[in-house]
Amino acid sequence: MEQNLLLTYLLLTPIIGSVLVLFFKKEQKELIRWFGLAVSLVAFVISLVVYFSFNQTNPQFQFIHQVIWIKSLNISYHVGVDGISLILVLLTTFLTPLTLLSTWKAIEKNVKMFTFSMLFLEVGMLGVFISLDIFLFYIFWEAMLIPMYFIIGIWGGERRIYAAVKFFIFTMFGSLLMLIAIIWLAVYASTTLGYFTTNLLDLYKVGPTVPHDIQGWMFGAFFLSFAIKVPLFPLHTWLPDAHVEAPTAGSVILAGVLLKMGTYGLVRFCLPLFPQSAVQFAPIISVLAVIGIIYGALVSMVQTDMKKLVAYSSVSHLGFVVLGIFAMTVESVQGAVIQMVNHGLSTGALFLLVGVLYERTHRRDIAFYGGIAKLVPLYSTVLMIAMLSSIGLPGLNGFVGEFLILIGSFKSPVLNSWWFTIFAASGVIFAAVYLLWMYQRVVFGQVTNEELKHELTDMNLREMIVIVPILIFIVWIGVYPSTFLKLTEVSTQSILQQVGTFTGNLLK
Amino acid sequence: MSSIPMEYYLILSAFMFSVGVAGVLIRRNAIVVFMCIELMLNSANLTLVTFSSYLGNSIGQVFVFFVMTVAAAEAAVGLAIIIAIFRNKKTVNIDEINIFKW
Amino acid sequence: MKRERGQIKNDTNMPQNNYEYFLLMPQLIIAVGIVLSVLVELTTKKSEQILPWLSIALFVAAAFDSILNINQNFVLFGGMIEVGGKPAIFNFIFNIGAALVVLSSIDYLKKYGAYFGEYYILVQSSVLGMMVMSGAKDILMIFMGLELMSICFYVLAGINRKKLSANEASMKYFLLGAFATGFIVYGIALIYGATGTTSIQNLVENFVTYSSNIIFILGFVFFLVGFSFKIAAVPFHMWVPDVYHGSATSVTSLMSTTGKTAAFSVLIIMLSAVFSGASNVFRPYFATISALSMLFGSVVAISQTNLKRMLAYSSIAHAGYMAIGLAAGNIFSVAGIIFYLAAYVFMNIGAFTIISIVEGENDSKTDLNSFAGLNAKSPILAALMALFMFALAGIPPLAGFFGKYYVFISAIQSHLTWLAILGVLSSVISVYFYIRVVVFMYFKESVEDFKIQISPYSLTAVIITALLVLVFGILPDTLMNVITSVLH
Amino acid sequence: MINLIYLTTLLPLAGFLINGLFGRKIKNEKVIGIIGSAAVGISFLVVLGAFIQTLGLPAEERSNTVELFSWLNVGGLHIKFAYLVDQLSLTMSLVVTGVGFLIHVYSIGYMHGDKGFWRFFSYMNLFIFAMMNLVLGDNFVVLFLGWEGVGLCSYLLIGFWYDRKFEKGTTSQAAKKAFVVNRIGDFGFLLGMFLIYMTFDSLNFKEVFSRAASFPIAESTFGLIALFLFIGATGKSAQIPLFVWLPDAMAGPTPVSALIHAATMVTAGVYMVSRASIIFASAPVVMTVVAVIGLLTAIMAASIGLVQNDIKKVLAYSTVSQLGYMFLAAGVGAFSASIFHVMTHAFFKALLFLGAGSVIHGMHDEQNIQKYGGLKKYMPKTYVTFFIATLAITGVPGLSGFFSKDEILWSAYANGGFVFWLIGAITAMLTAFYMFRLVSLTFYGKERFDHNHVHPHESSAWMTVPLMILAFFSVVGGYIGIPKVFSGEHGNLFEGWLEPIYAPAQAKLATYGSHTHLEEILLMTVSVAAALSAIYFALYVYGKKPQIAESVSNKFKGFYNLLLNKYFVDEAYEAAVIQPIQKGSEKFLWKIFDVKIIDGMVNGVAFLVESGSGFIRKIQTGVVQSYAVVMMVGIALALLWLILSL
Repeated sequence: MEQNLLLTYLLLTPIIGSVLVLFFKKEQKELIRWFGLAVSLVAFVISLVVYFSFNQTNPQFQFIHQVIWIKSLNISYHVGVDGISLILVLLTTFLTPLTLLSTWKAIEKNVKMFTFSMLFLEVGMLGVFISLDIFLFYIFWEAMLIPMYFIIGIWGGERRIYAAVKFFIFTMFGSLLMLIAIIWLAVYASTTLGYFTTNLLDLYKVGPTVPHDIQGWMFGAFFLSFAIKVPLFPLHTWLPDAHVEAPTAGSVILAGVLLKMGTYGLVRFCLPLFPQSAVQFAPIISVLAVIGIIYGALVSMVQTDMKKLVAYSSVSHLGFVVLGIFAMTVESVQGAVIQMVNHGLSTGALFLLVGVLYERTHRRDIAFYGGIAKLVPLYSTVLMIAMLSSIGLPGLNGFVGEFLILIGSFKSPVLNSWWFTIFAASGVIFAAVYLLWMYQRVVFGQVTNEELKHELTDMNLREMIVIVPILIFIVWIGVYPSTFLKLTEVSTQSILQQVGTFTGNLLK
Repeated sequence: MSSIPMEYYLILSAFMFSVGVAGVLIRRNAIVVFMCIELMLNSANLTLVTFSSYLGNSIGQVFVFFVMTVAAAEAAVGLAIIIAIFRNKKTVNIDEINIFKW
Repeated sequence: MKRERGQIKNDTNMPQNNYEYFLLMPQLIIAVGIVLSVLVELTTKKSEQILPWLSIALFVAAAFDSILNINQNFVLFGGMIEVGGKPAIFNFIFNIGAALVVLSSIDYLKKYGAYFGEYYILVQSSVLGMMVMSGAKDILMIFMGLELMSICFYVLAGINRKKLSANEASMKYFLLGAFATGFIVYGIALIYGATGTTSIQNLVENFVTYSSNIIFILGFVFFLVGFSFKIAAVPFHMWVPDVYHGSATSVTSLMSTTGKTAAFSVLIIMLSAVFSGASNVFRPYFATISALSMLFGSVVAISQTNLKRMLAYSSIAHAGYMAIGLAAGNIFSVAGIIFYLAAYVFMNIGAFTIISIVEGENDSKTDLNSFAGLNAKSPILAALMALFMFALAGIPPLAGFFGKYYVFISAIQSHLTWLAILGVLSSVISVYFYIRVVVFMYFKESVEDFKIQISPYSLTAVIITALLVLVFGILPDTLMNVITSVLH
Repeated sequence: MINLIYLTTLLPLAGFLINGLFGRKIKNEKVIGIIGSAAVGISFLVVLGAFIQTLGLPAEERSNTVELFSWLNVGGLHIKFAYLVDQLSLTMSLVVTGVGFLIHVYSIGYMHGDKGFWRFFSYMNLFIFAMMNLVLGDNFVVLFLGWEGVGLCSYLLIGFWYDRKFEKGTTSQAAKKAFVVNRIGDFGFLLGMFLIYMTFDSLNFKEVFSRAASFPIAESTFGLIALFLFIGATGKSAQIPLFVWLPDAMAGPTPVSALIHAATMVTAGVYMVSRASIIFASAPVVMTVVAVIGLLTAIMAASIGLVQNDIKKVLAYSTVSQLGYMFLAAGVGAFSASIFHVMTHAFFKALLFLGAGSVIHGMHDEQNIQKYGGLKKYMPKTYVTFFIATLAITGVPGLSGFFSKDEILWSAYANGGFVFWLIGAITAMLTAFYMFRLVSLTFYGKERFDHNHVHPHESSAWMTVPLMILAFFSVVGGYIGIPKVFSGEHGNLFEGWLEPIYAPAQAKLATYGSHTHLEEILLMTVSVAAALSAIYFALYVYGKKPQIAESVSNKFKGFYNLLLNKYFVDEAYEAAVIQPIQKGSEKFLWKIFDVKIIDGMVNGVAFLVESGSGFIRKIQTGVVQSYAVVMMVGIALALLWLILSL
């Protein structure tokens, strides 16, 4: 197997970057910021190189690089990329530099530590998306917790400690149960394959052969850990706290990429490893997802704090993604993957824009604002585009994802009932309601608050440089989505094939 | 060998052992508690000697010597500690020595 | 009941000529060292400056000596003591641990008020006791090593006579320690009575036949109970919080790490029959005490405000995690326990050393509030403490995680999945109080601004432990290969 | 020319971008206006060219597609971004671009001096882009793209003057209401599309309709698809359940109401129903539902229109009722008649709105007709064109309205039955009454505005010229679709033109009953007579004796209020749907469920562990004896286990 070191270079750049940052002196704030930005841009360039040399027709993992790490446990540093993980890697390397650029002025307190945490976070995220060894995946999954914990904890709002600790414990609880499932799977592999292994490709053969009732528990352990991360309906209460208390950069990365690790985990691990129980539990999970869609929309409708509103909207959007994944038709899974990227872009943009307001007035409650269209026309137009993409207006990216998910779940043999789609589609209405209502109260109408007149200044160049690339992608995915869909098409089909072969190819 | 069956000795030493344990649990004075611990050790010695004589090999006897030397060393150290406590708190009653709780 | 005299079989690897006696070098180095230290203590006034470096030199020499001839595996003195192989690893851990503790206590003792040479002599002799214990091939040697170590610890706990806290710690440790020794001796007597021999080799070989004999099992249970006291498993853990809290921090770090490892080494020797899969008659016993210790240790640690006391409860919890390996009882769990012990020793020494650096006059400044805003005062200390806290909590890239990982694998291999899940649950609970320390250090402003005066020696000790924790975390194979090669 | 059809969407898009991005810098209003109108004008010419070219082609080659790029192909779903140029789409595009162009020219005058001038024209061009996509789309997804696009533009344009008040709330609230109600409609449309995809495995019009004709599909599936699509149509074309947003849409500037809420967007629903005629035709039950809803909407809206005092509100309700007519026509199978009515209605309703606009312009934004009166002599051109349009809408013979409305009434009678015709005729009478009430209150009688600071004046040429052109079409427009009864067999050109589109649908429908021409003429004369008498009565009441109106309204106080407050439909929705959801989700979902229950559980577990640890730590009493006791308990348990296990 030819070893391709490209992915390792991709991973090494932020690692080396974050280590080098420690050697800067605390006072050189500007230098540290530029350095952090440069490192993340280099990572973005490498990921582009990977993208352009990626062969979109071959369903296998590419750019594989395997090195034995712990011989006693047969654990190896085994990385590789297929369509789905590549698009999420691109999202990560695309959003990180923008996030660093967006908090140029916002973070003043020990910038060194902040840049270190952001780069270390990028390492964790990239590691999760490219690792092909379950153990390695678990290591990056946990390692990503620490920097996020610090970002929320040190630079967050008033209740940051409660939010940071809640975030940590919530995710830790889920992932530790997953650790047990991983070990159990590896031990089971040692009995069937003859050698103790955590290599994902071998486990793809072993997973489905696990006896049925135990496979249910294994699926449950993996699913719980990812459901907490997604967050799926009953396990979502950590998200609003974490978002509201995190600094702008933190909530952009949290919404943009961290939530996608949960859904990525579902697609990469839950479906292929335990196909029988995945199909068996699909209806129940889809019910939770649909409840999440409507519940998230309804609760965000009545929020008074903008960030909380966008946070609950993420619950609703990701409910769509989970429905798409567990509908298990080619359209719905492809829609789910593209919707992950869309959510990253539109919610990331919304958080950045809320951050722009917060930087100027340090206020996030909707009642404070009113009629800012006259004061900041450029900002209002950009906010409108981000909002419309989040609502899922055709012509922008949100629609592509939602349409595919809904059409896929409508005809999905696994769910085989229309009611899922009908209730999920009603989420489309509520999405329009809560976002338009927020937009109307903030942007339209009379200028309610005198302070706004002199505090609010329109978007400056730096903020535009951050927002414009996201808007370009929002329109690009909306108008011509096949560039992105072709990227993930073959790998989605191979996953569904894996699920199909073990469940009496129930799925067309 | 002597006609007294082995069980009598074992029962005696078991009894001695439980008296020692009861003494440790009940008495309040540190020195008395320490004496009861010595009693427990000696009951173990008795068992060792009994087994050694009835089994016919000398390992038990040898072991008793070591136990006795260790008991002596322990006594020395234990009493030194109890004296140090007495100097500080003018009492040897164990219940009063409880700075550290919960 | 006459029985034929227990004949010591002619051991194949009995050393034929005197050359093998030099294999006892680690123990000899330390023994000679003790005599030398006593002479130094008698002759010079400035023994407090010389002795620490002497003992560090001795420990380092002993450690590297035992590692260098790790594969020279012989049983000496007629089946009494074993050298090389497993004991060599344990010796390495004891000596390196003791060297780090001594290094960190050089400046600490001035602060604590126990600035005299006897401290080092006692440390050396306790390490000698541990080495004897872990190399024992005969129950007598176990008993001798155990008592040598315990008596030194009783005195070390109360090293500063004037402090009531030290007195109370040593008194409690002494009374309960002696009480446990009483049980151990009685157990040994019963085992001897049932089997007629005290050689462990013999015991292990026909463990299955013996285990049908009620007196043997009774004796063995008494023995296990005594040692459960030493490793601080739950029903017998009561002394740990008070003793660790009361005695000097560097003494606590010695006791909690090397002391617990010695106790575990004995259990591993005695239960080697179980590990080879012969019988698992003691599995329920170990499963219960491990489950109880994990949960109790993690839950009670949450409501602790004093850091030393919190780490005491965390050490109870870690004893519970290691006891999972004992309950699992397969060849893989021995390797898991040894690795976990090594990781646990260095994590705890690091954490206690940092506490000893921050500690102020007469036991002040060891509670959480004094750690508030540490990041502002000295970023290095805060970063290192955070590293140890994350390692103890079991966050992946660090040694603590791999210890748990190995132990959980062994548990699941012998179908003790419920125990592993319990282990996971208690580690989630434990994450809360480990992270709370990080919260105080990083997210809170410092309440009382006192200047921390960092002694260079303690800092080097902490950095060495941090490096070890990181190396065992990122490349666990460095240690794991040595352990697995020794076990087969 | 046909394959240049993409210009008709590209140019408005370019207009939108130019005005949108650089509009603020091009200070000069004229330039912006010209760019905007030219974009629509040229597209009109392109459509005209394509129309003429298609006319030249033989009947069966008249529908051809222009493919741009493949938008989405995932699994079984292959959606291409392509335009279908056939008789139906050409007709609609002619109306959209033609009327659109005139309205653009008109708004150059109307919006003169408004600081958001450039923003207005960029949104209008975006609207034309979206509407052309809707009309020209060759599959349901492109149609849906246009469908939501026009919804967005109506949102932007209704809330154009975002800082102005409108009735109780603000203009932006009205805009939000429009968008949300449209979205509810789109929800139904989406489900319809999914069902179509599931049954026909494609969303392309040609494939779906050919398979609909040939596949053995159960009537219930057709019924469900038709029902879902019809829900979408009611949302967009403001029929009974979802019509509440159209009256509020009057918050936008008048050209917007003219273009979007009269001529083009609201007819999208009718276009969609007639495009999917084969599906509706194969579900007779749904056909009757469509007809009944159309009828009810017509009569309900007409009744409300009687009592409205705001000039734009009257016209808004009249649009709703005319839309009801179109759906009635579609419901009884006369699809070509409904499209014909769409065309004629576009002409005279746009004219009415623009006329009202110039009246409002002249009266300095006063919209209450009770404050008008005698404007005949102040605005002669507006008055004449307004009067012609009123004649057309009331169905006075000779003008376009008469032909299309009569066609609908006749087919209602032929297919639907006498009751359909009767209600239709009554609605025609009501239409005549409220239109002439409006005309007389506005242009005749004594001037009820105070003269010192309101002096009405005729609008500028920019505004009056489009009025005249529209007036011309309102008159002439009807002749291309003269009913057979007058013109004999070859007569109805319009029907002939659209016939191939509806051939498959007509095949499925029950054939016409055999009705003689005599009956048709008889019915026609009856409805015309009724309309004329209503006109005379309105002129009489509002011209000479206004006090009759007062006495009538006082006598039927209850009924009058009911009509004035639009049957309290808005308040009903508010109470039944909006408040419960809002209050429910605020009080229960968020405050109680999310915060109390889930968070409560999480924090509860934490509290439990915390207090548990507080309790257990008490075991550590500090006394050595108690420690020894605990050890003994441990040993006792170990021994107990030992004994039990042996």
